[in-house]
Amino acid sequence: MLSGLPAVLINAALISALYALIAIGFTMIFGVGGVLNLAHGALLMAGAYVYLLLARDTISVPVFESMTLHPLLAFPLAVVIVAVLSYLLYAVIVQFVEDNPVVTFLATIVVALAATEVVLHYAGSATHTYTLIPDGMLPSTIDIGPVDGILTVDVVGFVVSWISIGLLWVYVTKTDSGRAIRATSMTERGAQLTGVNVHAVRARTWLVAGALAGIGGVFLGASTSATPNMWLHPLSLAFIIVVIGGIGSIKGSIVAAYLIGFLQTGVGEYLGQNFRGILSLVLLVIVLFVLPQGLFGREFDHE
Amino acid sequence: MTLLEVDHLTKHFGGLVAVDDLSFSVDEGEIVGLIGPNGSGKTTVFNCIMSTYIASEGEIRFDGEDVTSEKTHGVVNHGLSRVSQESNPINLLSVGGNIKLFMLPNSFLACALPDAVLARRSDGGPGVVDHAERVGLEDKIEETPDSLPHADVRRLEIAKALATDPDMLLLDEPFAGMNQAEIRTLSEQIEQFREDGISMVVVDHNMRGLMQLVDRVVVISSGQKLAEGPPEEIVENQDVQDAYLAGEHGGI
Amino acid sequence: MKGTLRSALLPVWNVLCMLLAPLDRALQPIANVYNRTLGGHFGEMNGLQFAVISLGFAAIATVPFWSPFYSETLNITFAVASIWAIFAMSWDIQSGYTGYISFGHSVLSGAAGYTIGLLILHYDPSMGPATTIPVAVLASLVLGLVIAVPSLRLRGPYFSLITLVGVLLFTNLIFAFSGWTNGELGIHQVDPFTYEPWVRYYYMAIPMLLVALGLIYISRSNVGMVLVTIRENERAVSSAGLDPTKFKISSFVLSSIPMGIGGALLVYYGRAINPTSFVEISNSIEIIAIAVIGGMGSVVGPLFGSFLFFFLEEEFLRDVIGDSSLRTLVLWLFVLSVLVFARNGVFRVIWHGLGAVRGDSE
Amino acid sequence: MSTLAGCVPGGGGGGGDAEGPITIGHLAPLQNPLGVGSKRTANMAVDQISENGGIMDEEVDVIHADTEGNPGTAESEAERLVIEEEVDVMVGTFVSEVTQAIMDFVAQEGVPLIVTGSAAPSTVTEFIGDDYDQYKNFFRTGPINSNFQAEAMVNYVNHLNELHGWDSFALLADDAAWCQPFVDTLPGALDEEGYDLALNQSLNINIDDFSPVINDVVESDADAVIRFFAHINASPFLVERAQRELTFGIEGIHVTGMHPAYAQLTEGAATYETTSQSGGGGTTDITEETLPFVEAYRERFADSDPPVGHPMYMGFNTYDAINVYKEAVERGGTWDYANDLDGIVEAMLETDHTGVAGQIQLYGQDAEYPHDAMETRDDEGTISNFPITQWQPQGALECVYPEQHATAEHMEPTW
Repeated sequence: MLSGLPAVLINAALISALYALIAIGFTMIFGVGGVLNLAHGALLMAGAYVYLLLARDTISVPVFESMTLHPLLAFPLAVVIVAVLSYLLYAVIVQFVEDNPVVTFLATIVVALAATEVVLHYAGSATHTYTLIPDGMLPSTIDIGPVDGILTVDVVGFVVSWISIGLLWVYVTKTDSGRAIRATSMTERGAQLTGVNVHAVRARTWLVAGALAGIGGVFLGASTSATPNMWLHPLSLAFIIVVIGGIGSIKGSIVAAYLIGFLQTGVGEYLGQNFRGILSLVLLVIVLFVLPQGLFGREFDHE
Repeated sequence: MTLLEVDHLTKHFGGLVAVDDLSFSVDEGEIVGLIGPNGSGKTTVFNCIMSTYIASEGEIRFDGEDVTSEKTHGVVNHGLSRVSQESNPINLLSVGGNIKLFMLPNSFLACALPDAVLARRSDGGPGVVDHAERVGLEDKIEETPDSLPHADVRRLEIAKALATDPDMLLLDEPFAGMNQAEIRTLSEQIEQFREDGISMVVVDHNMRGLMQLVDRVVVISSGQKLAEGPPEEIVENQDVQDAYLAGEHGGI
Repeated sequence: MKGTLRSALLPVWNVLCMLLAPLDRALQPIANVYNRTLGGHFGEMNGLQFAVISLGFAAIATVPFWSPFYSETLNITFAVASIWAIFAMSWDIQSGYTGYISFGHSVLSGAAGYTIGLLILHYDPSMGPATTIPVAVLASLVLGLVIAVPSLRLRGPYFSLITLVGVLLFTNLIFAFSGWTNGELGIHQVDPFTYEPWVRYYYMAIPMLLVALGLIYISRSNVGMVLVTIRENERAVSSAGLDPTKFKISSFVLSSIPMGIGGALLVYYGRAINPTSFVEISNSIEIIAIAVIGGMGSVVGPLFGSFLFFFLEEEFLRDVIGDSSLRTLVLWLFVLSVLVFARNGVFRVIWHGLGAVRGDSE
Repeated sequence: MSTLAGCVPGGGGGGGDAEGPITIGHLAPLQNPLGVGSKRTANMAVDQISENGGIMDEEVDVIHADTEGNPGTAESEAERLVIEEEVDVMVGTFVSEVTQAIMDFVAQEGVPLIVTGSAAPSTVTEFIGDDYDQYKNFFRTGPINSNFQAEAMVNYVNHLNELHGWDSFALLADDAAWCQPFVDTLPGALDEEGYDLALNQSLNINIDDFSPVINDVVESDADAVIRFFAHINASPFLVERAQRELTFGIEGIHVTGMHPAYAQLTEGAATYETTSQSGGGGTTDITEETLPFVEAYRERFADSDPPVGHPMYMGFNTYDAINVYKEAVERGGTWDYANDLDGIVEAMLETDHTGVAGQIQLYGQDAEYPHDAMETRDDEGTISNFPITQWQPQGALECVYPEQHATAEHMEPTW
């Protein structure tokens, strides 16, 4: 009953692209500010629910009655809104506590728990799904080589994932503000000494990471539907990917996302779907002991 | 009998060789000066001895035992203690607390015992106050290090090193930032430590301060041993003068 | 933002000092009696502090007598609060003191709970608490060693990740072996001590007070000093001849003993043993939140923090807000505000306030 | 210890108050539309009873407690209801682990507990089945337990075979304890009936990618999937199936799919999906009471938030349970469980109530499932109080099985 290898490979690639989108924002914030942003899952959820608010009229929020915008309009708007939310999360809460890692851990996970209650209160606990690709524009499935029935939304997700990675790479390597982010992630003190306004850089990093979380959230919602508790699983996934890839290394997160994507799909296919979650946890434990700084990370050292 | 033996010690960070095949030894009751211009690897030698860094090659033996790959706390428990260049006081604890921490045995259960029981078990050895008195801090025991002047913080570092009841003490630039009077009192205290049976290695970049203090001097420059011998000889040694002139004028 | 807050409260503070200072002076002699006798082991206090803390413990010891005046279920809420106080204190002596934050403490209590469940379900249903509880605590101790020994060599964030993975793995295993553990349906075959609310309260509160006594003693001993120094300045601990890794592992193993006791008490309190109430990550987060709002690194803080947290969650907020998702939201916003404004914890702020009434800040 | 009990305030359990209003404690996940529906029907039942003179002319009121689907929360809520609110009966609980978690406490207090949501057979066999006297306060008026549902599912499969000629099926289930009855009995039963079990997989409840699973189903070319998802939310499975316009049927149980507006929420992807649910989703007159009840519900809650179309399956059972309790109290002449629990038990066992979810009778003391809801069988012996509904095009919800209640014929997926 094993479906053909090409189908498995394509499935693995598509889910890995989504995993990469989920993980990059998480690793950027840790790389720059040394902050493990446990509210990253909540930002992903925000992406899904903000899109729902803009594109479908199934939820009502007091101040803002939902409308049905065209996906091409709703998607970028949702990404921007989530980026602003992420910036506010930094400006209102995190910047006052980020000097103490413990308090930051807790503040961000508490924000995620509070977000769950807000969603529960306004959107209820029912599941909402939405199709990103309106019927007219593209056929709902595509055939690639011998494999047919690939969902267009997943393929679009794959393309958008690589576009965002490309844009991020250009931003971080070519533009000044982007280079400042990278510099700060290398050595914070070094950046301060060279006149980089670390505070502004961190705020910008949260903005960029928020945008990535928005994109990831919209596609996550499209492929796994939106529920109030949708944030915990992708958060633990982002954790696993970021550690295996090396904390703070964008390249590492992308490579690790594909490693985990292929591993999970392979395990699910050949060992059975009930083992799907366990193997990646075991892999993480091995990596943590054998290679604590991960594939591409630098030794995590604050001194 | 030799207490500390450094044998072909080498330490490199990637391409940079900080210590290059250095060997020297220190006998019991001796005070050895380890001098060299800034950046000659003196502190790196101490870091290798104390296993803050792992030596790239070579061996370090203390009291006959190989401590090269021993962890820092293991080296200290062998009887070797260090006063580092930058003070590292524990600002959370009082002066007395800092000293007491360095007197504790390396066992969780023992530390859980009340102080009275602990004191009785170490059969009346020097207490916190005695260690403070040794360096003249007896009336500042309740204060916290961040409220002390620089010289007192340096004295606290020495008191803490002594609190581990060492056989040998490594002093990294003990006189840095001190005025003449303070240097004189510290030198007297060092002499007193020698009477108490503690051998020492003192690092400093200026020779004058060490002259009367040390029995023997080892001079290193860019990680290599340049010369070794009694202070009078070393002052005359041409290579040493060149190294110092190249490094820093008027060092001698 | 915090500066303006402090200056705004200054006039209020001065008035308070004026009122409380004479009281503090009056109580000082009694406090001195305590300081001379037990002060060395349990920490020195001034008059007001001694009064407040003895009042606090007296209140806890007599909950069933005065709780009906507030509500019938208050002694039930405080019975559960006692168990979670044990969890929060155990977490605090390890994570709060050494700064190595563990997300996996619910695995330790879960191990104890499931040991009892499996013993009764598969080994001998008539086994009484006298035998199952020691075995459960042993299981939690062993699991503490298994987690601590390999993971405490790692630096801060990696240690926290290992404990998080521990929770996810343990939950997955419970589902994978549902033949033994009955999966999410859980094990209910364990008869609790008693259903009589006030007797049950003492079955929970007395062990909690004993654990508190033990942990406060250890935290005020040299062990506490070493652990705190590991958090502040780990290098200094090494140069003092103390092996930081050994102390970190010992503190984790030490904390797994009361965690085991708490897990066993939760079973004999009457909670059915299932992944949601014993193991899932939300339990660990609740333990940490309780310790933080109480006051990390003090053992006494988390104790009172637990009573405050449960009083808010089960009693006060329940009367004020009907809708449960709104109520939980308000609770989490309260925890968040403590984190941002009084990160040392509510009770530490009170404690230092009392200490500073007569100027000699403790 | 007992000598002390006398002088200690707050001593003594609830014990209920023999006089004064009869209070009903309702336990449900109130943040879930299922719980909201159940809360509304509980209120409707109590209002109706109060309008016709209450129970034994005592006033009746209901107190709602939110279990949040979490066993720990449910236990403290149960304690609050019994000790603080001093309820005389408890109705509800949807999740099996919640029911089993509060069972011991409620049994010890002796408060009658009428379960209206969870169907796990172990909730009966491991409790009242093991120790009748301790747990005799337990009853379940609906749904019928999972073993009967598994048997009914096989009859339903036969019906599909007659209708569409389907004979190969793929079995997918949560990797969780609640679907053990289905996973254990169905493969054997399908084999006996001569069908081919093309695929049999249990899925990790955190599964986040259904494509491989769908590929396996397509690969096995099963005519239909029989899936049992309570923890898994299979909306993505349906979305992918709709977008790929696959034509295998989707049968079995899908709790998320019971939401009355599910087809609209999934933009029509749920079309052709079926799930079994008590009360048939308010689409058919299972008894003459069903449709008037659903009309009354729609009228009263037309413009409030979901569920609006019908109160979902737990709502039907909760409404029936309260009425069953009313009749039992009047029949037995008592609600004072502290002193006369046996009287209440006896009266409850004589129940033969025409409810909105079906004809309700309870098994006796020495049956295999004591105090459990009896399955009703039609003349050929197939279980009939196990209605199955299907989402049909344009978001219409139709009852497709059993035939005597069906409002439309089961449709084979065509896109």
